Amino acid sequence: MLTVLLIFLPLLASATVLLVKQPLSKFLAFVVALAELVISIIMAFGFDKTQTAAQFSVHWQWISSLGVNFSVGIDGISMLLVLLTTVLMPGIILSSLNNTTKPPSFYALMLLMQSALIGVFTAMDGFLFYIFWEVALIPVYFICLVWGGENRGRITLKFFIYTLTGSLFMLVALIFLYFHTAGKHSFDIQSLYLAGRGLGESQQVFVFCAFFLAFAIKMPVFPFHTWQPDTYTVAPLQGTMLLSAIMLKMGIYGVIRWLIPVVPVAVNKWGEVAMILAVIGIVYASCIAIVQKDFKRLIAYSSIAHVGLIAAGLFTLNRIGMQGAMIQMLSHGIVVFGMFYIVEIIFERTKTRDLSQLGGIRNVAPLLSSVFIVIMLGSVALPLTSGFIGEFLLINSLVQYQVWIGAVAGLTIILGAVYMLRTFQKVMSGESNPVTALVPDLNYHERLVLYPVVILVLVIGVYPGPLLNISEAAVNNLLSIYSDLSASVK
Amino acid sequence: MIPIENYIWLSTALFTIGVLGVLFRRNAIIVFACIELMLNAVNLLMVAFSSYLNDATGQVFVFFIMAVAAAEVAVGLAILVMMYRNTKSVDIDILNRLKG
Amino acid sequence: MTLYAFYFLSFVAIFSALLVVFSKNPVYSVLYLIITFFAIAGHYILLNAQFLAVVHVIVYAGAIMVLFLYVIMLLNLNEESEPHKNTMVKIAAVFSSGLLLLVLIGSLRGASQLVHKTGGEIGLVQNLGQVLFGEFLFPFEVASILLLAAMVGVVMVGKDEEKNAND
Amino acid sequence: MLTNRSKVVVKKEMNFWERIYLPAILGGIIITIKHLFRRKATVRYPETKRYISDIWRGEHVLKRDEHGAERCTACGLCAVACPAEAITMTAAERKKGEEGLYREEKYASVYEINMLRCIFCGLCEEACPKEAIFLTNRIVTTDYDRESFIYGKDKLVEPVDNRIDVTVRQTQAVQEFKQHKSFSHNR
Amino acid sequence: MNALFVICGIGVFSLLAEVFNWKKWVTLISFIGICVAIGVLLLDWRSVSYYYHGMLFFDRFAMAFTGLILVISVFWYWMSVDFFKGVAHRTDKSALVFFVIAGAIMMVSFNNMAVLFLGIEILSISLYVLAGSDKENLFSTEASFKYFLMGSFATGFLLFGITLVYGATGSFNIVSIADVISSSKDLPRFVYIGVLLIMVGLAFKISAVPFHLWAPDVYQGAPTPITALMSTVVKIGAFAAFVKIFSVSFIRFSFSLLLFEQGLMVLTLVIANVTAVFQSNLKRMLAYSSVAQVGYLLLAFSSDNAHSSGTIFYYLTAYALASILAFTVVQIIENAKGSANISHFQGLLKGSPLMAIAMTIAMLSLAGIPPLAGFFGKYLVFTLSVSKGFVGLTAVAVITSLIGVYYYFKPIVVMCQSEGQPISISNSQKALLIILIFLNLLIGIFPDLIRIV
Amino acid sequence: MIAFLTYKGILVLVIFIITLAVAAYSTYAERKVAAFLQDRIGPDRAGPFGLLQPLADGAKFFFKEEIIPNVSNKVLFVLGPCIAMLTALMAGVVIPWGNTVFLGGKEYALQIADLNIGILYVFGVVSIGVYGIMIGGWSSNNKFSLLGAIRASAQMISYEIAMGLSIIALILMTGTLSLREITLQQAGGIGSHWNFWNVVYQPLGFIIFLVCAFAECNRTPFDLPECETELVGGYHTEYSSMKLGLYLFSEYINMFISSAVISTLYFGGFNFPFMNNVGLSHNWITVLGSAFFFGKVVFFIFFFMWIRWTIPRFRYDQLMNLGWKILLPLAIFNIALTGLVSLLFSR
Repeated sequence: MLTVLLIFLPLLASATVLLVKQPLSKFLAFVVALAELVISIIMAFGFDKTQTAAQFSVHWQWISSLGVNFSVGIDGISMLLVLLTTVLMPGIILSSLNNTTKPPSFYALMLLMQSALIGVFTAMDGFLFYIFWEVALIPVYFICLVWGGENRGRITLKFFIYTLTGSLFMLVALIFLYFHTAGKHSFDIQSLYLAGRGLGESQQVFVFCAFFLAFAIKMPVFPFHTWQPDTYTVAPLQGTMLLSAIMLKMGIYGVIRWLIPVVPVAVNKWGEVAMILAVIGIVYASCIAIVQKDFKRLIAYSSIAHVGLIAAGLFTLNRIGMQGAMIQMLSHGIVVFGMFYIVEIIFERTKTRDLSQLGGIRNVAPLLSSVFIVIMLGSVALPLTSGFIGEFLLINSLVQYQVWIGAVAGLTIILGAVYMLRTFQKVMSGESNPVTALVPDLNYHERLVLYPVVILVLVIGVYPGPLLNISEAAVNNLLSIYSDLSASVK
Repeated sequence: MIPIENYIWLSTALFTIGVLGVLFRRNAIIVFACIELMLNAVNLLMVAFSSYLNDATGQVFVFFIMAVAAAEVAVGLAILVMMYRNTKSVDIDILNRLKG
Repeated sequence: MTLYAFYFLSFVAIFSALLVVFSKNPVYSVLYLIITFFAIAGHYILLNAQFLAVVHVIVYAGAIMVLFLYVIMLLNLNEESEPHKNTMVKIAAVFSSGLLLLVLIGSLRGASQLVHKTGGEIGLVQNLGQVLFGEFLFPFEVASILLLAAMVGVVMVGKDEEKNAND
Repeated sequence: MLTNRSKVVVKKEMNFWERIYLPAILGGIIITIKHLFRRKATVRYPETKRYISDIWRGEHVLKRDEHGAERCTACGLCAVACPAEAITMTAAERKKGEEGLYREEKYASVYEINMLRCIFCGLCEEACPKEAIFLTNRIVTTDYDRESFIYGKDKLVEPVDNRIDVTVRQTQAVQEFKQHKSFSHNR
Repeated sequence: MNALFVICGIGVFSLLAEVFNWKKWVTLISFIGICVAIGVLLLDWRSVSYYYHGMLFFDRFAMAFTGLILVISVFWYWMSVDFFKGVAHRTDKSALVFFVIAGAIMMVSFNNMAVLFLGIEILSISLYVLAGSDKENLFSTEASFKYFLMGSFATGFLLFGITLVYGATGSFNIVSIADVISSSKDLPRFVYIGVLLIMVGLAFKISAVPFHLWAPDVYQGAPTPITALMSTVVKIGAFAAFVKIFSVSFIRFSFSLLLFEQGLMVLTLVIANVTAVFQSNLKRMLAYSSVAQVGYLLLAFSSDNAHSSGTIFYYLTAYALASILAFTVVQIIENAKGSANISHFQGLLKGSPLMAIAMTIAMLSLAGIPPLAGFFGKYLVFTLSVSKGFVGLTAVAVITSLIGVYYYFKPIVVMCQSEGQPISISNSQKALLIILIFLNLLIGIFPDLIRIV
Repeated sequence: MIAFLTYKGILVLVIFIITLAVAAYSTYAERKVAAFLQDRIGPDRAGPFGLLQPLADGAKFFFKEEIIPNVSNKVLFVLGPCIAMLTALMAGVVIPWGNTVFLGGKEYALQIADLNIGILYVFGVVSIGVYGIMIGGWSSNNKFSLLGAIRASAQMISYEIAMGLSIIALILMTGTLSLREITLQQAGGIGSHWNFWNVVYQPLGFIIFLVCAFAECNRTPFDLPECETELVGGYHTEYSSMKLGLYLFSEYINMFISSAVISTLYFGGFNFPFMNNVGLSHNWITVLGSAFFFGKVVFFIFFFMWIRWTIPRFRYDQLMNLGWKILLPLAIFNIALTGLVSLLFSR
């Protein structure tokens, strides 16, 4: 029941928010986001870490004629992502409280987004998953479209059509699976798993391709990433945060939840290709990031690089990689959230994102720069920060899988360090110039947002155990199923 | 008795001539008259079939076609006159102001 | 005898139908169409459908074509005001309708297997009435709606707008 | 309103019978059918001629006296009396030796009546103090041009040898009337 | 069945209102009348039977579509209250609209070609006039005339087809036709061309490419409420007729006709969607969109002639609800700014958020974005065709629907840009918008509600 | 076969001649009646009582100069009066001029063709009649002619509807479209077997039919198409000599046929009172019947003329109002009434 509450509370709240005036609306939105956080924490404590099956599950009939049910539930993998969402949402909302006033519709969309995201992470029915997947797209599209920057109409439409194309392929794959379910056709996750595994190899490959396309566009993996930097740049802060911190994870989550268990044979066969794509993406994005002049764009490319690493780790299909991916998802979400916020703070104060114009902020805003350092180090994966755990596990798994791939993927740390430190140097250190001379330091709101981020980065980096425990059972279960099946095929 | 094929040929020919007229002429009234010719070709064939099948329903259907034709003519000519009032022309090629 | 009549009427029908299309003067076109209609009425009589023949004459020749002529005269259309299509369009029109004819002919061959059932009394008023007011009562009644709609429509299109309508 | 013959138009609502017009039409056709059986107003002219009353006011005549002299003295009263202004005349003085021709010293050298204007009312006859002009029962003959309808003295003055009898118009009552100066126009 | 009479009755009543000077009441009575018709329909719901010597057949299919037509009519009437206000001929227009509805009902419930034909004609003739009801406007006149010429041309083909089928089978009853076709071994060959001509005639009516040429012009030229009527009620009627005749009478030919149906479908999908991208007038764009939707319907129908009616019903419902919503907004904008050019939508979000939201919902639904009704329609269609093995065609449809997303999002993007003047809308329009938004969502989220065919 | 053709041929010839004669003398009668109704004498110079006047008129038409306007459409200009004349003559085919006669043991009907759709045939022919006027008026290339033609077509189409509807009420009663059967149903003769004339059952229908007949024949008060005061003669403004003669003739023939149809439909046709009681042989009754029939026809021709000199011409809008707003609803009402009554009485 709590899951249902988690999904529908923001939904109802979003309708309510529309009806009230501006000051109250943002307050209401924030309260709801906090309430969600509380609920999810309660759930995390009540979560049975040993169990592999979904917990807190609800199973209602919905569209009986199509075999679609409203069934949601939370297992270890979901739990982490739900936590990520609920943790970040208050932050995102809080970040908008700063000094820009957004109309109630903005908060309505935010809450809608949260609802959809949680829906995606908890859906235990193929169709429901798809619906939430698409629904999650709409609010963020409008957030970017309405409150975005220059050229937003064209760029956001590109983003929308890209993702929609991917998800349509996913839909086709889902329908394909649906028709292969036994007995009365159903979209139930278990029957879809069975259906997928019952497929022949070529059919599996088809399903794999369709799913992978959808997820790859969402993440985004190398050749499908072209929408991403533009969109990140043009989107408003909150849009960028949503996209990068949470929506990216939808793709990865999709791979874990839907791609690997459904078509293990195809994954076994073609996972390597995906992995190589991801690794290419890492190097490519990192290289581009190095030459970026635009601060926000740089972060965007860095995000591609990191996500590439996660994807590559996933397709190693061993326990370390999986767990690394899980923890890195959290870490990346938190870090990138903080990064973008800092970019926005600087942009707000200097009205520029051009790295060559910035510099010397450390002199005028020490707090800002120290927070930036911590978060940046998290991104660079310095030990004792959250990034380190994840990247270590991931590269480890890649090396186990194939040394050369691991080596190339390892470049991410080096290149990441290069561009991040360069950025720090350009933005923070050096002499203040006229643009940056009068930059004020963090204010109350910003500190309220950024301090928890810093704390989280450090806490996860130091003590990731509980989080890893949450997902361990589910990951093990997944891998055991996979290895059984791929072995049996071979 | 005349073979039914003859009637089929005849009405096909008339029908095609009607279609030809619709495509060929630019005068809206004549285009419209050619549509009437098409309907008449249909009527003729219908009556022929009805007669050959010895089934009165075909001829009854022709009544409905006639009623409809009459109604269509009334409405069509009224619209045509309305159009003529506005454009002072009955040239159907004038009807191309509506473009995207 | 009837066959000759058939050929004669068919010739008249097709010939004047062609003239409908190719006459320059709209009035001639309409008059040729009337001739076509009479030829078709003749066919009806050959087919033993006298009632329909007369109704055909009354409706088409007596009412519909009069309306056509009426409008042509009202708008004073003649040869001079006749718009001309360019040659390409004409060729295209002839070509496409020729194609249609070919398609129709090709697919209509082999109709001779249809067996002629004797009787021949169905064209009489009594029989038609039985069918019309028996089985086809509903369409008959519905046709009144159709005519009503047409009537209202024509009045609406034809009547001048009432200026300064109050409500 | 002077004559009391004009009718006031009443625009009242017509009742049902009036509105369907059929009774009115019926009345109309009854009226016309009645005429079918009336005596015809026309005659087959050359063969049969219409009876003309004695006191019919036809073409004018300028009378001569018993000696054959013209009675008219060109006083102009007739012209004044004429409502249609059809009469015009020019006066002249009688010369020596013309006593047989004209009864008094003054006479009309020109006397014209435009027959197209004349309305044959007879006022000239009444106005004439000399009993010179009279209307007769003769019909003004038709002609082809307007000029020929202006009758001069050549047509108006009665021929000496073919006197026109107007006695029927000179009844006792008329004579007496003419004697009464009080009724006269030129009081 | 009785609903049809009620509708005809209201039409006649509207005419009488002119005589007895009840003009004030026409709108109200019309509303009540349609509601009564819906009520009557619900009362008849369980009685599936033939009427009038098998002229009409009210089964689930017919009743469901009748109900749909009536419900959409209610919204249509609500939306176009202004259309009947102020100007002359209001009773005439109202009567003609009811005749259109009556025609549409006949087209969904016919069991005999005569009723089909008369239904089509009642509907068309009324529409010809209604399309030209804005007599001062040249476009309206032109639209009316174009529609008329094309419509009667199509009628010719339809009739020729009916005649040939009659010649081959000796009947107009669609069930008997099916019987004859399935029982007799040596049908004359011309029955095929007859069926094909019927298809051509009906394709004109449903405006499937390449027989769609009239649609954009007419949609653009006609007064917006009439355009809305054409793209909803009329389309429902026409497509239902198409489905009915080919799923009952010519079901045996479904295999032979498949190629034609699919040809129509592919052309419709590709050409309509691609052309729609280049439109700058929203009415015209919606016209192409409504043509494009026919493509999806055809995809569903051609996949399974016999059992696709449920899907088609759902799709049409979703489409009609979204269309009515879109046209409501377009109409308000057109009244306020003089035309439906897309640039007039600029800044609508800031100016009148409700309208912008409504338009967005409509566009999203038409584009097929979950969880709106349009998505489910497309979903059902794609599922159906995939389940019958037409994967390639489905892929075409998917790609074209992506193109669709592009042009459906154009107004959305425009609306969100720059500032705009507020446009005042009445409370009734607000209520209508809200109800329609709600319905679009409701049917999208709970599609089982209307899976009644 | 030969006998049949001869018989029909003779009949056709006789009826043709009679029609022409009646039409010719109608022109004479028209002038005479006009004169009488206006207390005049009328033509009386040609022959006794002017009886040879029609011949004189005819001769005049023949010898007048033939003028075809230079800018007119020559073929159609000639075609117009021909069509007018042709259609006028054609309508006489189905009218039962008399009952059957027995000659040499064979029965001959005094009717050219007894179509089972006689009334419709008449309608069909009448409805084509308008082409003569339209073509003539249009081809004259004259404004007045064109106006006359347009008026004629509008008028005839409008009144045809009311006319048809009034007939439908009659058909509802009689149950047949054959003019002969309708006549026989009205068989007169008090005493043995007799029926009222249809006019008794259909007074309203009769009035409507009568009014429409006036309009269809372009007779006053509905002579708008040739309305001299406005249109200088309307559609035949440009016509002269025999072509004008044909137009005028066709008008009188139409009047004759209308009268015949009215007599047939509403006044018992060739039936007359006491016909079954006078005790004459069948042939004699037939002859007498025909005489009576012509008497009725003559009466109606007279009636046409009578009305002409009674009622003034309508204005054009009045004409249309009468046709559409009064006669049409009345005719429909009449149908409903007839239907209702026959429904009640058939039970």
